[in-house]
Amino acid sequence: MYTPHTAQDIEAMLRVIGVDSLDDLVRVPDAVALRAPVEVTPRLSEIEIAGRFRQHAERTTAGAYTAFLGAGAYRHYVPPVVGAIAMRGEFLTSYTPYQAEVSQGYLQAIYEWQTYIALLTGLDVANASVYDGATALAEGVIMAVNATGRKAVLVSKAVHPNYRAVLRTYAEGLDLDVDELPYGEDGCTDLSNLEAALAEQRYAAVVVQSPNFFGVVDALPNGIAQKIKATKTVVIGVVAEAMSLAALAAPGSWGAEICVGEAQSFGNAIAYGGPHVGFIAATTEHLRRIPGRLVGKSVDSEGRTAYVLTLQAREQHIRREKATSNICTNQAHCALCATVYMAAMGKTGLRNCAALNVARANELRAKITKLDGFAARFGGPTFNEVVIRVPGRARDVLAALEKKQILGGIELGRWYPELDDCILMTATELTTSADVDRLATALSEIPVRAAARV
Amino acid sequence: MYTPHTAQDIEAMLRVIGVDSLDDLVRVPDAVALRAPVEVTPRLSEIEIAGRFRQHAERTTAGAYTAFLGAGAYRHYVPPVVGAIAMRGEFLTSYTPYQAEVSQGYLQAIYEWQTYIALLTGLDVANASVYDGATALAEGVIMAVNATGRKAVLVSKAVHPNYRAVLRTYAEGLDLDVDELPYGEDGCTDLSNLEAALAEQRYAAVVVQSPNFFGVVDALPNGIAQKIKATKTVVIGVVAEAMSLAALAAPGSWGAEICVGEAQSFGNAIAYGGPHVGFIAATTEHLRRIPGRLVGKSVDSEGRTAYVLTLQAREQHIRREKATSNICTNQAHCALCATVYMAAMGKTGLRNCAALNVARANELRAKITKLDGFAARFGGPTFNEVVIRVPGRARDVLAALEKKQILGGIELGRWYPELDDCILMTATELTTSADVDRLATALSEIPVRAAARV
Amino acid sequence: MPLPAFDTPLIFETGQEGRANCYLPEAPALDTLLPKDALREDLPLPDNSELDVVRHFTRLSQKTFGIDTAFYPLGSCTMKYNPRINDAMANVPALRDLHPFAPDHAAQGALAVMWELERALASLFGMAAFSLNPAAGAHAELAALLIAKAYFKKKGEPQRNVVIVPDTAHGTNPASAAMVGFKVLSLKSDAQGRVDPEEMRKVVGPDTAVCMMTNPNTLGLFEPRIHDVADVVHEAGGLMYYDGANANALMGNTRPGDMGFDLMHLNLHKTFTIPHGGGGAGAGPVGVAAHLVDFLPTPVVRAFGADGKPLSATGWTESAELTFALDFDRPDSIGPMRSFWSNFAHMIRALAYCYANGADGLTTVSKLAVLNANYIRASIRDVLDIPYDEINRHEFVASAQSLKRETGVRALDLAKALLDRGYHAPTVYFPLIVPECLMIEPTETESKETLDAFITALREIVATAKSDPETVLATPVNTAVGRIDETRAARQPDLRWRPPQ
Amino acid sequence: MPLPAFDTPLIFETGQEGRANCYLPEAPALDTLLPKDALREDLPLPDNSELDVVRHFTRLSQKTFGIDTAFYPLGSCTMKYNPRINDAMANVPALRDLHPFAPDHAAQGALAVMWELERALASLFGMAAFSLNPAAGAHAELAALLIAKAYFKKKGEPQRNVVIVPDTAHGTNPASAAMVGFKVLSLKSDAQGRVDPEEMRKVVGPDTAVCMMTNPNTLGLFEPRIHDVADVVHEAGGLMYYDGANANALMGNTRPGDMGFDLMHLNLHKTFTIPHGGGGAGAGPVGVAAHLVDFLPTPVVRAFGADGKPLSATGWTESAELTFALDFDRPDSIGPMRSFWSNFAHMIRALAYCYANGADGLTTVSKLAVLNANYIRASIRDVLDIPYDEINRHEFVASAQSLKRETGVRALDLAKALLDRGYHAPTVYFPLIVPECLMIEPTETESKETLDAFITALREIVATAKSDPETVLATPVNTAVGRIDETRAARQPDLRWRPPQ
Ligand SMILES: Cc1ncc(COP(=O)(O)O)c(C=O)c1O
Ligand SMILES: Cc1ncc(COP(=O)(O)O)c(C=O)c1O
Repeated sequence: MYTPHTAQDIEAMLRVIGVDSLDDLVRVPDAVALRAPVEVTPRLSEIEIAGRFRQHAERTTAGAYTAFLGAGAYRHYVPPVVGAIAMRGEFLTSYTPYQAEVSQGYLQAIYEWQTYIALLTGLDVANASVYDGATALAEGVIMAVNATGRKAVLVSKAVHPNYRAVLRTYAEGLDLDVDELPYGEDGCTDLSNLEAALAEQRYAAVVVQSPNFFGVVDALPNGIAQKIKATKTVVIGVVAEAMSLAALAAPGSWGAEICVGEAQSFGNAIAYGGPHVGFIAATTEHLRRIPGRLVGKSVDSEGRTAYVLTLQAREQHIRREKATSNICTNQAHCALCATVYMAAMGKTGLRNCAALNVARANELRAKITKLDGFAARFGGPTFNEVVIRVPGRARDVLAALEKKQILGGIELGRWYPELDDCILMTATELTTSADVDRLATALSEIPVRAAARV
Repeated sequence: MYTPHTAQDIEAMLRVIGVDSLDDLVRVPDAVALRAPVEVTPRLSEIEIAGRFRQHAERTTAGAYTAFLGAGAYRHYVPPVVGAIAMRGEFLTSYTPYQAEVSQGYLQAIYEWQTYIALLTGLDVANASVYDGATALAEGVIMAVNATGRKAVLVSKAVHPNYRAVLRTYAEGLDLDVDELPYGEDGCTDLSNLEAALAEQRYAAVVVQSPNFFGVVDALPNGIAQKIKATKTVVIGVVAEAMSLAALAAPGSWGAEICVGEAQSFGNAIAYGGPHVGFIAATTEHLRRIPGRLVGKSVDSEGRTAYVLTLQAREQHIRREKATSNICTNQAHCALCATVYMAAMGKTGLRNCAALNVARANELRAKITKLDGFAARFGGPTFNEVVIRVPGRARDVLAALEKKQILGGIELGRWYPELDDCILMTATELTTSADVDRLATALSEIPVRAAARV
Repeated sequence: MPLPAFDTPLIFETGQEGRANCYLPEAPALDTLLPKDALREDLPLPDNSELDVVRHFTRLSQKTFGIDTAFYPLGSCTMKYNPRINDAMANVPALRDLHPFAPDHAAQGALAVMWELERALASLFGMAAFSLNPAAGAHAELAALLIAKAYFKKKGEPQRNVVIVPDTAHGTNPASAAMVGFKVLSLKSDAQGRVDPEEMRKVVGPDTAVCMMTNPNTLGLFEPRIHDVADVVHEAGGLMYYDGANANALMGNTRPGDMGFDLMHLNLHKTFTIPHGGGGAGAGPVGVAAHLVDFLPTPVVRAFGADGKPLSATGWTESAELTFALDFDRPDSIGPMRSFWSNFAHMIRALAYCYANGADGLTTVSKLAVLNANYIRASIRDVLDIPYDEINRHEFVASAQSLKRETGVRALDLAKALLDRGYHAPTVYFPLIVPECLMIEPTETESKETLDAFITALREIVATAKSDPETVLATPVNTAVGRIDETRAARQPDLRWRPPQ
Repeated sequence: MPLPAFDTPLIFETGQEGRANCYLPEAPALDTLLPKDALREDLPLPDNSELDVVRHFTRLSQKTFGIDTAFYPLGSCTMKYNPRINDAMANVPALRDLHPFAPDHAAQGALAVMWELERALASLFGMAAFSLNPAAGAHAELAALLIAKAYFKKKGEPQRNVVIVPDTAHGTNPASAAMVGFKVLSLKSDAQGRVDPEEMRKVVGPDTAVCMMTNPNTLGLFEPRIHDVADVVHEAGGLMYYDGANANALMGNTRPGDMGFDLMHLNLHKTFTIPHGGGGAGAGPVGVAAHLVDFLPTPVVRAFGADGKPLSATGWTESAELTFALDFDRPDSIGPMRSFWSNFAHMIRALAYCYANGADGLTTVSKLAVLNANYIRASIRDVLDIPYDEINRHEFVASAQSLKRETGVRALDLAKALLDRGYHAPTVYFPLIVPECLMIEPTETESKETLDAFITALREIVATAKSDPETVLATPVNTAVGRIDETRAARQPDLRWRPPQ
């Protein structure tokens, strides 16, 4: 319990209020009185709480495995400086900086986050964050819908399946059609039928992801974006692995007008999936359709530089049902962690880290595809993930690896039945050569070849 | 490396200085040039540093044992709030608050520490800390020597052997004689020959510890302190387990004029022995003989409350060879941790914690002495440690326990040959009943009885 | 006033190219690894030493007001103490570093955390089940309305497309309704600031989908006829939605489920001590009554007994003997609301908070939250308007309307004057129905001494407003900056730094 | 100026009895556990909620200036950046929670840390061995002088009881000498601020025990004839002691061992990036040449090869293949200096720093520390006196003597004016031989931009001192409090709070 009241305090306060007892103060009509006693956990002291979570941690054994998991949640090195700064109480326990005069620090940090995202994506503006990559996509699509008045969207099948699923959840509410573009043999989005699809001008947006869910660089080739825009369709770029932005061509540079994505990779823990941090960047043209908070730079009464929440006429607390989104609480603290991380890594550090990711994934691909029966499923260049076709069912191979304390990657058949012999494997700067060798050895030893399909 | 200089920076700076190269800047005469190349560790990136310490941690297996170790370093629960506060950069990276105007926060915290120690020990004043319990004793003895002009000291054998050893190290420098008082069957200091020993008035101080090294409450009985003082000898009380101060009679109340001790138990990690934090408290009479820093309360130019280092005329940077001590750097940050800990625990929490320690040690004593052949060696009431006589050599019993992943305690024969069948066992609030049961079961199973002396 | 050396230029305006910190070993050059046309040419980000980064953000933090700084009576936001044990538990490596695609058998402890928390919430609020999926309160509102939509569709009543919200409702309520294509009908509160069941009866009908309410409402007042309101809505075939932002008022005392609500959300970051972190991340579990369980977002955590059979326990059960699995295969589900399963680190925090309190403790929490709010109201009612001057719950609304009339000093000015005194301001100008309002929510973690000091400060400010209004109008002067030109910010949006050409 | 709400009453003046935080389960009452006469009657300590504790210390921290706040050019203290990785490593549970009486076999990793660090230091400073035992620089001085005393005793020269220290020496040097009963002989520096070997020759003799010096000396000047000085002392039968407070100037460039020193200490908290923590804890390894190794404090860490034989390696060796033991059995040792083996958490930090740099990195560290100090000197020499205006090392001494004569503004006033500008002040009035001195040590972790800003500030202050000295004399005004009445503090010592009667 975290209540400071002594019995005397309570008594004195009740007297001021003019009520006899706490129970009188909180009494409710019989009609709504508690029907059943509340059952929660037994009350514990701190030392016992710590003991209980020790038990939960002991039952969470994944850390004992060598893991090659990614697919939208990435294991990256987080320098201790990030936590040392971001966990400072002033940052941690502040709320949305509505009172700007006493929130200049956080406001500036968010302004810096907006700048980082704008620079990384190659776009004009970015918001103060949304929940995560998937909801960023949904919100980005809503922007396009609002911009075009069209109620359909065309999404590459190589966009993260979870992002697409969330988009479908949101689409149900908004009565949007979600159509899909197939992927090709190189693992990139197959654009061959794009022009035909766009001809009707029924799509609010075309959505592609790069690196895409298969790890493949899937930026729109030269000229495509122009063709899409010519049909007054918005180009939305998705980035599920923000680290790639330090190396790959910026989405803005290949035509994305809205770029949505996930920045967990920047200094945020994986934490079984959250909190992570979604971002939305866009060209100035889309500025007033951006959901959520925006920090702007202004001056105070004395002419000093000052930061403040701005363009609030887009937001729910002002515009209610006419707002661009219902978002209120966002992921500010995750964005702060990302900002501290990017500041500490710097341009040099981020580029180096990105290069390490590519190098380690290349090493993984090289070593695994050397094994009999294992091959890269797709041809295109990749960032830190690669799809490996295995001899037999991916599920069986992964199960055999688990017996050897390896989490070998993600079974693509989960979302792509046609890829049920494929595993998405991820390597980052935290993956060592020894890890890859362990994986290669384990793969060479497991008896799954027997189960291989003919 | 943590140097921010770019090549251009260096060049520009050299130009201002008027020197051609860095090497010119640091050149030394040939006579003192490096004779051998320096060999240090290879240079590592942060991620590799973390990896290296992971290896060191893996080779440090003590954490996997159930442990009953104490003897001057105690495992207590440290609420996370202590680290969250004490690791704030302003506290962590400040130096001695010589510039009081920008150090009011730390100065106040140390003033609070001084107050906590004074209240806990029941004495008038306390200093801003010394290195640890052992050096606190040495410094306390020096105070008594300076007060009395006498060059000998009478120390109970039940004072922590390490503290006595350090006192002897210091005594060598000061040409002090260190004589000892024996302990009795109840584990308390045997005071029967005290009067005779004091008759000559050659001792600067009589030193007793409570709870003493055997865990036994060893406060001077009523009237003894007066007798000692009557011979103009200073009574020094030692407290190696500060947690006991929350429960036991304050040293000031049983006659200590100087109380020295160790406050690691208050919110500081054990950390293989340091940094811990020594304290010295004393009656006002001894104020100007106290070593090290003291924070005082004063006012600023506007009459506002302000804290400042004071009575610096005692200190080395002012008085040089005439200072009360050579101490400069002390253990301020450990004292801060202790202050935050005490503030968070509060009177209620500290008393409860102390009671838990007594209860757990009583439980341990009860369960172990129920075993055949095991007995409490001493009769007196104890705080959180108890000396257990085992059947056979303590060393063998402990070795057998280690095989069962138990660190059963400390072999007293290390310092007391006559107690080589005795183990000092410690239980704190972190010791569970299950731990004690494990110990009891293990003791009942080990085949040391065979080796028992007849 | 900030000192020159404490000015904080943007991180982009400091540093030097190549001033790199050595976190990682050196990688091969990018252009040896990837085709040139895949690569970006330039990355105009700054390189700063770790020292300069630390100083930069340390200074920014010192210009930021948090609960750790001082009293933060921001109404509707429940700015209670965030216990440090919660953060420590969220930082336990096995949990912190767990990958969402780790197989269930390697994630049992994490699933146990989610399951225990879900069970505790269900019992506390009288719901059949919760989904921990949504990332915040508004996100949960959206999920709940999608559930309602799916429910009516399945029931063959797709025409139900009206959401009724009282005029005191939070902006997210209507905004969420709009996101599922529902029309919003705003219902006027009665003279007592309550929803009148008879008024409700006038507006419900065959198009009624959902009525969104909170109780206590955003005025901090308990809706004594909530049960009648629910009956009216239910009779009309609609669903009742409970906005849990005010859940801190009623734990262990009454439950949305018992009041007749079918759906609800919780803002875990309010009631369950998750640090607000500058406005997020939060967490917004969505709860439903039995008839809506099938529609919850995916995945849900399922528990199995020692016998391997699915558990159907309702109350609190010790998790150590159970096993758990994530269930994605739920045909009626609205689908996932976000990339992964939950804001899991916050589930840890919320569960730690449950552990620290137990049922009795949470009951006390709510009682004392109500006590604190009433204490402030009773202590300032002679100097500010209290439009609904009766026993309130965990928060209440005061108004500066009379003061403004007398002196020209508005609620906003009182807010700024409080900043100058070292307090955070209450929420101002919400709810919309009370002019010049200040919504004050002290929370139960504040001591009487803190409340007394705040009361004194507020009374002194009001006194100054009467004697010398200019002084109050000129506040704040003790803060890092003075009042900010918001018009300029909106008219000439400067939302990012740009590299010099 | 602090705001009313930011005033920080003493923790003893807040709280209420029984306002307890629930860290531990409830224990039986003390008087059921122990005899009444063993117990204390009263414990007059405050009970505060965790929230109030957090606020209290958060506010105190915000009124505290650290390296993390801004530039901290405190001469002789080497206030360099404290990398956060060091703290993270010191917090690794297996190391942090290790008990000093854990058996060696269960502490191999910790022993490896100590051994690796000890080897690195020995190589870096040209000593045969170090003991990591002493807790700080002064403590190591004491250890070294005890070693000297033991050495001379064993050699049959117990009459050697004079310690020679230059007049520039730090106060701990003579104070340490006094603690081993040595007499102190202060040696005047020559006109160049150096120790003249010829002067030394005049004072050494059969009573010479130890000459304590530092190089660069406390003026920041290299002693070019150190070798001759050492010869003189050695010829007289004395030992040379190196005060390592200035070791940041010379790593990888020259070594005390090569200069002729027999004994030395290091302030790990200076050169090796251990946070000063408000003035401690630090760490003061004591190093010795071969003839003094046997006298080192106990215990020492011994290494054994894969063959189980003691290792006699000198340089850096990979520790993974070795095993280690604590050796207490050293008959000639002066004995232990403290309760346990070392300030081990700081050994972790220092070793992490060695890892982060390697030999080349440490060499660069020293070079850039010297560069930064010279850069400031060269940039302010036209506005302040530089008594020894030549190439200095990692620090230098300026003087306000002329300024004072001209304007009345003293070194102290410049210090306070710098505080007002958001900088920490340099060390003032040390070393004692330079009147009105400011000892400026920027360290290598500061960027040119930071130095430039500091230089500008200092030049502006001097300019103001000339144009408007009163302004400078009135500083600081931007700090939490103004200048403090130190006389009152010393005359009416108030060193603690007392409970009201
Ligand atoms: C009454 C009410 N409802 C809903 C919300 C939205 O919750 P969230 O910010 O978690 O999205 C809030 C948040 O401030 C609120 O106060
Ligand atoms: C030159 C010099 N010698 C010795 C010392 C004493 O070192 P410590 O403070 O670590 O005891 C200092 C510390 O300031 C110093 O500057």
